[in-house]
Amino acid sequence: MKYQVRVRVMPRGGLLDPQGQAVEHALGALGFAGADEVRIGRAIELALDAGSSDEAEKLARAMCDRLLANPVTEDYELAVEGR
Amino acid sequence: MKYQVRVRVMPRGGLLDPQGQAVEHALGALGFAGADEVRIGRAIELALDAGSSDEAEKLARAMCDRLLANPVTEDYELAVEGR
Amino acid sequence: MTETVTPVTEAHPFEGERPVTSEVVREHNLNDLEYERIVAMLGRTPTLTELGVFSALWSEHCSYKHSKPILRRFPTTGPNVVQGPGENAGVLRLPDGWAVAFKVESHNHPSAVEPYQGAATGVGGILRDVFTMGARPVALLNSLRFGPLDVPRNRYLFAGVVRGVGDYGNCVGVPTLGGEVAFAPGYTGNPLVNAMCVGLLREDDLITARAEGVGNVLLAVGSRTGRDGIHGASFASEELSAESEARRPQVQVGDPFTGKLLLEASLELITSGLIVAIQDMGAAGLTSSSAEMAARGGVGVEIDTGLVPTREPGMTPYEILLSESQERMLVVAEPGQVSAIKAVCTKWELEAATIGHITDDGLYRVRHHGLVVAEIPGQRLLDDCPMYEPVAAEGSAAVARRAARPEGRTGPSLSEALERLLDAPSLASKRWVFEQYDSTVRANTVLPPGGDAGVLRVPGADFGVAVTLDCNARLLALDPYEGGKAAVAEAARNLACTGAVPLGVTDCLNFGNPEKPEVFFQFVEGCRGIAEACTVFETPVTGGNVSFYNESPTGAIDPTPTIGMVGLLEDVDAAVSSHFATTDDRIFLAGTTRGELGGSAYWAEVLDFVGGTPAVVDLAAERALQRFLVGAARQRLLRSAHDCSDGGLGLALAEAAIGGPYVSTGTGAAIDLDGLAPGLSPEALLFGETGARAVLSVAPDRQGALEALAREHGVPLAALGRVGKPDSPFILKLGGDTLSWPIAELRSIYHNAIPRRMRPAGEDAADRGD
Amino acid sequence: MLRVAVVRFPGSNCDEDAYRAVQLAGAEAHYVWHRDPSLDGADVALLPGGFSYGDYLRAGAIARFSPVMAAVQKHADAGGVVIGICNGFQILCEAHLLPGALMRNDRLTFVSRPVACIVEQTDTPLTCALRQGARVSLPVAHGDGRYVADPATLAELESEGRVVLRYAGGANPNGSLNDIAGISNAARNVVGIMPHPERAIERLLGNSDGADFFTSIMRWPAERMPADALATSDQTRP
Ligand SMILES: Nc1ncnc2c1ncn2[C@@H]1O[C@H](COP(=O)(O)OP(=O)(O)O)[C@@H](O)[C@H]1O
Ligand SMILES: [Mg+2]
Repeated sequence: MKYQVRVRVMPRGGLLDPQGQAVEHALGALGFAGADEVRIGRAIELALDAGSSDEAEKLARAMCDRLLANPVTEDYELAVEGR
Repeated sequence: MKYQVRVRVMPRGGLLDPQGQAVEHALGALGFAGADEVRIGRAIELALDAGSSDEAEKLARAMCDRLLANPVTEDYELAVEGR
Repeated sequence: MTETVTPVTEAHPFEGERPVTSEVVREHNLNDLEYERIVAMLGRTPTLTELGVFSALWSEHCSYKHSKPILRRFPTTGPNVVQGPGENAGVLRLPDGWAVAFKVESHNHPSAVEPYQGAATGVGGILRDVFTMGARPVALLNSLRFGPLDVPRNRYLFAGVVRGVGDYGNCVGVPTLGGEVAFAPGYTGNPLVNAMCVGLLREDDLITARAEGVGNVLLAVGSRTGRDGIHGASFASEELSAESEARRPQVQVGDPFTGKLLLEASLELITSGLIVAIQDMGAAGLTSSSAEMAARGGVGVEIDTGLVPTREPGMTPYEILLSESQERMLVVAEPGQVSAIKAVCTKWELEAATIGHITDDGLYRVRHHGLVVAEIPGQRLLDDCPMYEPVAAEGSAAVARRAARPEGRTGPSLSEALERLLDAPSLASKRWVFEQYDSTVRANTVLPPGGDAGVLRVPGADFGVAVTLDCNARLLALDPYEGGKAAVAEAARNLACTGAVPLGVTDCLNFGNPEKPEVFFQFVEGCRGIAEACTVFETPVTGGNVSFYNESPTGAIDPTPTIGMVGLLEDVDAAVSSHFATTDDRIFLAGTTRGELGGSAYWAEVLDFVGGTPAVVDLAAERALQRFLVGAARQRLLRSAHDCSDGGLGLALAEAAIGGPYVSTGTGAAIDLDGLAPGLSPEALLFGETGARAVLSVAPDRQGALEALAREHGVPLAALGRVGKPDSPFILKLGGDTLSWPIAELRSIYHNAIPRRMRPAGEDAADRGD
Repeated sequence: MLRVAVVRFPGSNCDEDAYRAVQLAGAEAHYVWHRDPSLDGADVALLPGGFSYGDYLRAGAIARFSPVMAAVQKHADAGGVVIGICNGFQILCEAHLLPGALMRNDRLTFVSRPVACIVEQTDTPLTCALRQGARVSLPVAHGDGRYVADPATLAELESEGRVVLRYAGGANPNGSLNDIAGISNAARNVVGIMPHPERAIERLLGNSDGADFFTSIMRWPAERMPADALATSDQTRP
């Protein structure tokens, strides 16, 4: 079966996120008051062949651990959906 | 009230996504068969002060339209949660 | 714990702080002798905050406790030295009121953990070291070492480091003009990332990092302080092991945009005369910058960590003092200037906060919202760290390696050997690397990367500056003394090939664990060689960096003291490039060929044999060659000059004929080596690594003048052949044979050697291997 | 004398190079800070290269909201000449003064090297001193230089002759569609290019192919060059 995997890879909490900081400033300058704690990471989408949703999730996790997220600097979350 | 906004900005379908392609190759090389249609975009998270969840969503949409996504090349999706 | 005597100073534990036990002391990498000194100095048990301060300042990285006595042997003075060692960067005098500031730093351990950020923050740090002197950074260089590229993790580190070096320098807008990359098994697990920066200033604008003036205030300028890199200095001062991995500091993330704003703001603060002193908060962050600035000025200092802007709430004084968050500067100023300083910072969108002041009691005092959490005699904090001179004894393995010969190994044909050398990643074109670095921004680049040295003009002046960064670690592994000499000689030769007079040196001494006798031997002998060569060349050492403990579970790295050198081209318009340019120009070899193959690239890369006795470096011959090259450039006798280093004459000739990285085709050449050095085997003739040699090309009508000049300098000159028409073959006659290649074929081998071993960008993360 | 405003954003780093190139071509140059409300009476607004706001989020995305951009927009609307080089081109696209976008290079790495380009149009203020079809070598130095636009926009650019500069066959360093290295708006007063002519104006630096791009600005007919609409004679710079 085909599954759709969506991964969100974010800079680990506590690490400096210069992009997030710059965007936070820019939002303020644009008059969007009240936006803060801006963090910027990567969104990854992919299609996956797997026997079950569990298997798809396990596979996706392995992909994140090995390639999609940098374990030294990033955390990830993922969601799997049948399609 | 404080809301947590999560935005996913993806390269528009049809545009070349060299990063997605590279990751797809790399997944193959690592032995993850069956992963395809890899696309890579940006994940943005921020905290927002707003009177209601609707207002928060409206604000977040405005931020995307003006700054967070490039209307020429990107599509976005967002989710708002109270916190 | 040691008995408490009469306290000399008073400090209070911060709330919730762990008591200082012997275990806590050990965790802080302080030995018994060191701890006893601390207790004696304070007359009491230190607080945890104080222990953290000592641990950072008495780390190898900050205290140079294993290297100081040896470093004193370097020549550091000379008529052109404006600022010698001890400041953030050395400064040398140039003509017309100009001066050049330059410095090299290692970022090896951070890059082993996170190659991209480790390398990027290394570049950020070295930029700050140079602009704190009041100099505008105008060139970057980098020296890199990795394990072989057939190991995936090495590819990952290489790709990440190059991207990190590039992204930071590119974003700040400082061109990268040179560097080197080499690959050898000893660097697997412990890559080397050395970054060098060169800046220009008006000598009048020089500013040093001496805190002066009791009552003057301290300001923290730039990024907020986070929990990044706490204990980075101690991390850099121990071997990489599974244990250190677990305790590794939180990764420091570079913010080149803020780095650029900080550069502009700092230069504006310095040239406007608003400040007294300024220093980067580098290794050991606020602690080392404040303690060092105060000690240089002979004053006391008081800081309130509660006033330091932080990125996260709830940071302790310990964390704030030891954080290595990037893009921060410490500024000393008169109280009346604070508002003007803040206005400059605001213009550059930077935060500035007053965090302390200078006192007359000579104490290093830290408060946190008023509570004194550390109070240490300031000068003794820096001076009383015990100095060590470990045992130095050459390892028997090195002796055996030097005595060994590749007996019984038969090499491939000469022509295959040359192709293999051109294809060896350590010798091949580094275009894959320097193409990722902006080398032309600021529009002053006269000679970009890809030749012997980078050359830039000084805007508005006739003169220019040449820069290079070199080391052949294989030679040092076999004979550290000769290898040390060779590294300096190669750097000077590279400069002289462009026509520049070598002026001075900055060095990055990368070695293993100095507590091992065989490593300390390498260090002492390597430094002896460097000192001797610098003395003969009259190129004082104006600064540098020592990086010890470059070891991984597989052992120590090869000793790798990289030599950064700057030179002066009086007439920058006369700069000489490395590549043949014009059909029918005459090709010469300057210098004597003796055919030494010990430690050569030919043995290592073609015969897979690392050993032998490296060539003895003839410093007088090197000096004569340098003078001859500079004179020839000045008289505009040369069309090209390329030094012979690893790979010997064969590689130098091929590189010159292959042409620059972006010409559409090389020139080719017809070369006859019979008669050059009768009696040598063809291998020794072609690939021997005698120093003090360079391959030159000359317009036919300048040949006579060149020969006369060579005689004047006592430099032997041998005619080897002629430059071909564009795209003509590369022909070598030697030992009765004629070898010939289409130049396009050699060009393709040379430029594709690295790309063909690497994955495309984006796929390289697949090699991370964890 | 022709007056050129070199607009500096936080993170601009080719500002001095552009300034010098303008002066060498014989025009007067002055800097305008990104917070300035006007171009200070300039005839030409030049947005130089660099990494405004670190190129964070997207190259040019944050800089386009700088206060000075309102003045640049007005100047362009009034027919005034606006030139963007590299990061300046990216900012002009983000600000929708030029169509399309500049995305991450297809090779996914920064690329710094000389590149052969063909001058496609000479009816622009940046190319009028060049010969149509001329082949020039110019340095590029960028990570986000892949020009993209939707098919309709591309077709329009091509049919209206608004592709000003193209990478020569086989030389495209970044995967730009149609090998596009530079474009203009429909009125031809706004031009953006990725390569850096300002780094190639002196023989000493090994290449002077870029000099004519700045000569072009000087030669652009005065009647096609209205001055900064916002500036008044009594306005002083903050
Ligand atoms: N890491 C690097 N960064 C920038 N330029 C480099 C780097 N490595 C090599 N180069 C360029 O390639 C040239 C040739 O490299 P290499 O053969 O190691 O030089 P050499 O032996 O003359 O010191 C260098 O002088 C430099 O211009
Ligand atoms: Mg060389």
